[in-house]
Amino acid sequence: MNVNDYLIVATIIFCIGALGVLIRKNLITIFLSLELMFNAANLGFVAVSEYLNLISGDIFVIFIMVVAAAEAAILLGIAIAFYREKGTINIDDANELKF
Amino acid sequence: MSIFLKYILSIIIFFPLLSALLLVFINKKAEGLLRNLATILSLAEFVISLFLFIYFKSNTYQFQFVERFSWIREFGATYFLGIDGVSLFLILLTTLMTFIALLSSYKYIKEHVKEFVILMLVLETFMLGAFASLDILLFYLFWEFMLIPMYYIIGIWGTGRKVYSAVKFILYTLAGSLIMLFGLITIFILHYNQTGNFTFNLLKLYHTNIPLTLQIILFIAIFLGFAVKIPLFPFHTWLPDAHTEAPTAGSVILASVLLKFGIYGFFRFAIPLMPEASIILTPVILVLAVISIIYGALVSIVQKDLKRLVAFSSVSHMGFIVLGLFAMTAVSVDGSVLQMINHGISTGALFLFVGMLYERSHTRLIADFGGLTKKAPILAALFMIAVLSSVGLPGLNGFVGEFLILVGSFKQYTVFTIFATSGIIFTAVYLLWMFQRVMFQDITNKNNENFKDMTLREIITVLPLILLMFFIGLYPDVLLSRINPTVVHFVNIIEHNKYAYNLIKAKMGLFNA
Amino acid sequence: MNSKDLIVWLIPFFPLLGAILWGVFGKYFKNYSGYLGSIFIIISFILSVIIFFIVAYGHGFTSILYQWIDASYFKVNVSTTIDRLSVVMLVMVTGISALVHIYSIGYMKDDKGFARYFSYLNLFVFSMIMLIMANNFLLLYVFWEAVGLCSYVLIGFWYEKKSAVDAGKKAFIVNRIGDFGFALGVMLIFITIGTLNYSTVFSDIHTLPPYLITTIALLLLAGAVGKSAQFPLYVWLPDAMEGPTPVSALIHAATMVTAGVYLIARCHIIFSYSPDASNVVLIIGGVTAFIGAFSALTQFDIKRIIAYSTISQIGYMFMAVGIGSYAAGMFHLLSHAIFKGLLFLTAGSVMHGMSGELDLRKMGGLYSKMKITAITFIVGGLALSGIPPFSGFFSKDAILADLFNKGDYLFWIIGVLVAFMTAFYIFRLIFNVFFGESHVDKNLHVHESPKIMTIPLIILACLAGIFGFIGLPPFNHSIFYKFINKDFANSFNFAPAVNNYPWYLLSAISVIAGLGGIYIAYVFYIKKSFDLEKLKSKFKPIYDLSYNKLYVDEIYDFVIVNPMKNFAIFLWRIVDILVIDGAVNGIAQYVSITSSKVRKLQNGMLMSYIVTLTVGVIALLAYYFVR
Amino acid sequence: MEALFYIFSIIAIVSALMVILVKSPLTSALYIILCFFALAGFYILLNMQFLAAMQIMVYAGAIAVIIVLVIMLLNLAKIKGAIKDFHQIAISIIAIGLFTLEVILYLNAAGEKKPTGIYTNTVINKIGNTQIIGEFLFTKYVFPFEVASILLLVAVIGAYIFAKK
Repeated sequence: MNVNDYLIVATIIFCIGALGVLIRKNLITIFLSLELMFNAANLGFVAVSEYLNLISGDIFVIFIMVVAAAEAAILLGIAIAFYREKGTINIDDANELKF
Repeated sequence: MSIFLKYILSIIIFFPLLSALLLVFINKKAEGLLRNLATILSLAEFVISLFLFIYFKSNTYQFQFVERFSWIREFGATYFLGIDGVSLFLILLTTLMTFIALLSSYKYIKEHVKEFVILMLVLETFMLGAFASLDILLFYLFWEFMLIPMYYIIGIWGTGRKVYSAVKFILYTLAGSLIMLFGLITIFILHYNQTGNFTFNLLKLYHTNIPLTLQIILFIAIFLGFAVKIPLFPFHTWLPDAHTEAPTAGSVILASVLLKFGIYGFFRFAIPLMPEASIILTPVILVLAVISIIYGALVSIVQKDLKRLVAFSSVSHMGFIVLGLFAMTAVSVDGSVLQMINHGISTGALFLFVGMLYERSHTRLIADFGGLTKKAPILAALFMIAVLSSVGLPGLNGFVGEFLILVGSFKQYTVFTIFATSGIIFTAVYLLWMFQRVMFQDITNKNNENFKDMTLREIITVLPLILLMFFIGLYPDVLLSRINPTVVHFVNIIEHNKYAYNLIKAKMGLFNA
Repeated sequence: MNSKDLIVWLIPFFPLLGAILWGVFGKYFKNYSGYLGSIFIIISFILSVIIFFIVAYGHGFTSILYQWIDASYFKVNVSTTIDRLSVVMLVMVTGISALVHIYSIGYMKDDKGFARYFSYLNLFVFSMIMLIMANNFLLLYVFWEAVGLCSYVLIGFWYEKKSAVDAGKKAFIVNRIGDFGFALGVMLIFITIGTLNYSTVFSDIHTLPPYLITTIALLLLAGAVGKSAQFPLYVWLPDAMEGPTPVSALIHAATMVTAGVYLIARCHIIFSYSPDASNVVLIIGGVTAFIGAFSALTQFDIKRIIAYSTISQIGYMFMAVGIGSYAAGMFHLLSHAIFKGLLFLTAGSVMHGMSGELDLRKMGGLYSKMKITAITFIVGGLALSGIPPFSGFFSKDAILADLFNKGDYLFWIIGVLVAFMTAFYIFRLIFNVFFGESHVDKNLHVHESPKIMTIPLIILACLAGIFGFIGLPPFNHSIFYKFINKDFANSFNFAPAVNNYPWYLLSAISVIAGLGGIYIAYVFYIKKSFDLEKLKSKFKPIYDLSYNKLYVDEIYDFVIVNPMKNFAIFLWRIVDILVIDGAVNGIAQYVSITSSKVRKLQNGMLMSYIVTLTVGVIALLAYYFVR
Repeated sequence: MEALFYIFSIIAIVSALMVILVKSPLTSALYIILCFFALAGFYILLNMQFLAAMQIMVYAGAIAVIIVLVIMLLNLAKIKGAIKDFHQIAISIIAIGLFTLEVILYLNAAGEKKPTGIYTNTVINKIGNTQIIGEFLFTKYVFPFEVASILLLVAVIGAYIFAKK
């Protein structure tokens, strides 16, 4: 049960998150998938930090949590605005950013 | 006074910019004030630049009035200014022509006066900066900045397909100068590899050793940048469009100053940086120059639009200048440099006159004119002098430069020179024919029945140019004595390199076969 | 600057001053510009005469005003050379100019452009003086062009007339074609000899290989051919008659057009080193003399007849300088200047009296109405025909005698033939205008010209009568020959005289030819013994050829002008707009088409962006492994 | 210990899968909370109890609750995001599969690295992991800490601006 095992688990969760971002159209679900990716990264940080006998990795996790919290606030704000505008949160309807 | 002289170049460069800043604070509606103030400030600028002429030491090729400050230390970029005999007169030409262009646009520019005068002054700063820079990064910066005001001047105050022309102008020149940038940076890096120092200092970069093959590639790259600006056949098609649609002041500046940057670039950068390559490629460029001369003249003959005609005549005249420069004898280069000034004066004057005709009749088609001499004798007389100066009539300025170019090029490039000389016939054909159809014969267009002669302001606008035409034609020594040391030094460098180049070739056995 | 130099520089100064004054302040001078201008020229004339005597009893000298161009090794001064050749020309030019100026006061009276006219005229005199005095080739070239310019503005003086402006332009451009050669010649001289100063060039020219000397000579000749209206560049001169008649007299008869002869005489050393070039001069002269006379036979415009006569007479001079008889050529130049100036001025007087009519079919019997004009005209005509004791006889016979004695029989025959034709056409003109029945419009009030016009005519007529005696045959022993030939002493390399027939034998032949021409003209036009129309139809091809001036204008239009124009249009329409601009715009279009396709990639769908992003990341990682 | 690791692994991976596979956002949210708990378990296994607590408090407590709140607010529980675009799913699965493969390959290829720090488990246990993190956070990382606080402030204002009508 060395660091590699943790990293493999982190990789799997990260990829599941990425897959979720790619295949889901629901804004909320995509957001949740993003959070999964964040957490996978966190797990990696902590595992490596423990293996290398460092603390910096753990500190990073705390900052990532802060960023995630901020992101959650913004994204949910956007979700509300978007829903109000379109009446849906399907991101295929957010297609105005083109040519 | 000594401090003034020490920083005179900076003062000259940034005075117009400060003037423009001052004008920013003036009410948009006070058009008369804006115009007068801008004109007076540009006149003041010209007067300041005359100090350069007065204090210029004519017996040395060294750069004078040098200023040097660190700018971006990491890249070795410096704020490095200095002028020699060639840039001296180009700077004087710039300040004079800006003044005249502003003076000429009192009636022509009716909208957005404030923006116009500010742009003109800003443009002046950039042009002066580019002429005085001895740091290639600084030069390139000014060189590119120059396009922006010109783009707006053509695009906003132009006529007809003005946006098309403005875009064509900027894309053409930008395409050329980006390729040129590539070349300059390569030289910069080569210099770093050889010496371990980052520097954009032109005088140091002169000593860079560039392998011959790379030199040729780089020369072609930089050549494109300058050739578009000159413009040399076949990169010239932006010029007629830009000239035709630009307002008078824009055309004047474009013809008198902007085109000179191409030649100046060759003189200052391309040839000294890559002497061997320029020697090898000389025949190619001379062919283009001769084609430009004859092609521009022939196409001018059949033009129906006055401005387009003058624009094509520019192509032809600039061909002469390129010929003189690349013949690389002291006499021909002297002639080239002199002819740069002459072309600025003559073609600038021609555009002024075309502008006056346009202001009165709102047309530029030659067929719409005719018989104007009867109504406007002063205009006819002065216009005639400008035309003859452009034709290269002896006694006026154009002749001296043209003849020096031809006589200097004759020995080495006899065939090219003979073809180029035939250009003097065509020049007479198209300019005199144009003049005849515009000014002589009977009035055919009813609109011209009330054609007004020149006003005092207009006479003042062109008079300096007319006087200069006579002055340079009769006493060119004032210019030549200052240009000559620089040119002789330039030619010596080339000769030296030619010698070295021939040695290499002999060693490589290229001549043995 | 000593007094000699001062006098020299004052000669061109006065005309220049006049040109500037009338040019800039013409409005304020009005008619005074004419009188003052004439006085200026007379002053110049007097100064020239002074210089003439200084040189005649002393030596030639050079005088430097200032250094004009100093570009590295190319140095040129504004300086003069005063020698026998130039003083003779100076006196002639200023003298004729003074007379023409005075004449013009009457002729141009009431013209709107009076001051402008005198400004141009003074400018011309200035340029011509400088052309003569120049002491290097560049300065010569400068004023060579300057007189061309004056000719241009003066031919097109009445700028409302399209034909006048066209003629001016044609003159300038045809001259430029010649000058093209001239300029190349000057450059060639500079690069081979290293300087443009006459003295050095002439003393060093023999060091060059012969082919170079010949090339230089031929290039200079090109300039001379253009300026002197010789074959094949003579087409501009007949058209140039659109200008005011005094201008034709001064520029297109007496002074400017003979500059070519002057040039060859000036460069006689170059030409004497190149027999081939001299032969070309001879041939051109012969051909031109014949063509000019032939074309003059059938014209109806009196000025055109005289213009063709000028072409043909300059052909004589070219023949003379072509065989190395420079003194004879110069002599004919001077006497021609006098009698041809006289003919033009009298023609102007006729025009003046006829309110501008030029067609000789609408004249006749004018003798009784304008006696002075008629008599002076006849004097001029006799001089032109080479009838003794008028000046033309002496000068023409000097040339013909040299031609014969040097063995150029073909050209001697041409010369005699031309003399015959000359006498015919000029008396055809005289008989038609002054004698016979009148065809003048009844409403026209024909009158003699005012005194200010007739006095110069009388002076010129007297000159035409007595001038020839300075070249009294045998020419080699005459005053003129002795005076001028000092300058031509080093012209050698020419074939020496093979014959030495006494001059009176040869003269007799040419006089007989001249009298024959007059007689035939008399038979044709006064006695009318032949039906001219019948004769015309019988020799129709030849008549048409002559009447249409050998179709040279049409040929030039067809062979050179139109193809050139079409080529220019082709360059503009096809090469410029279609090919180059097409390529440029094509590239732009290609870019915009491509980008309009590429921009579809940015479809606004978040998902596709993310997929692209992921693929990019994968590719980067894959690259890491592959590396 | 090993058994715990595998249990947490299975819970984490399965719940992560459920997050992206279930149709209802609300269910997704609940599954992700489960996943967060499993990750917290990992942190305890890694001897970082403080982080585990943070994980539960911030993620499971705060963020997940906000999400659920939003879902409720917008009444999204009923909206079922059906997965229809199979083309895209195929590409995505292939891409992610490749990606996973690559990362794992990378992990295998990466060489062994020796521990460099001094904070072994014994040291941490001796001082206490909360104290160590606290010391680091307020000494060495105090500037990022302050920046993070500003970031949060900005986010709050931003969220307000976005959500405002």
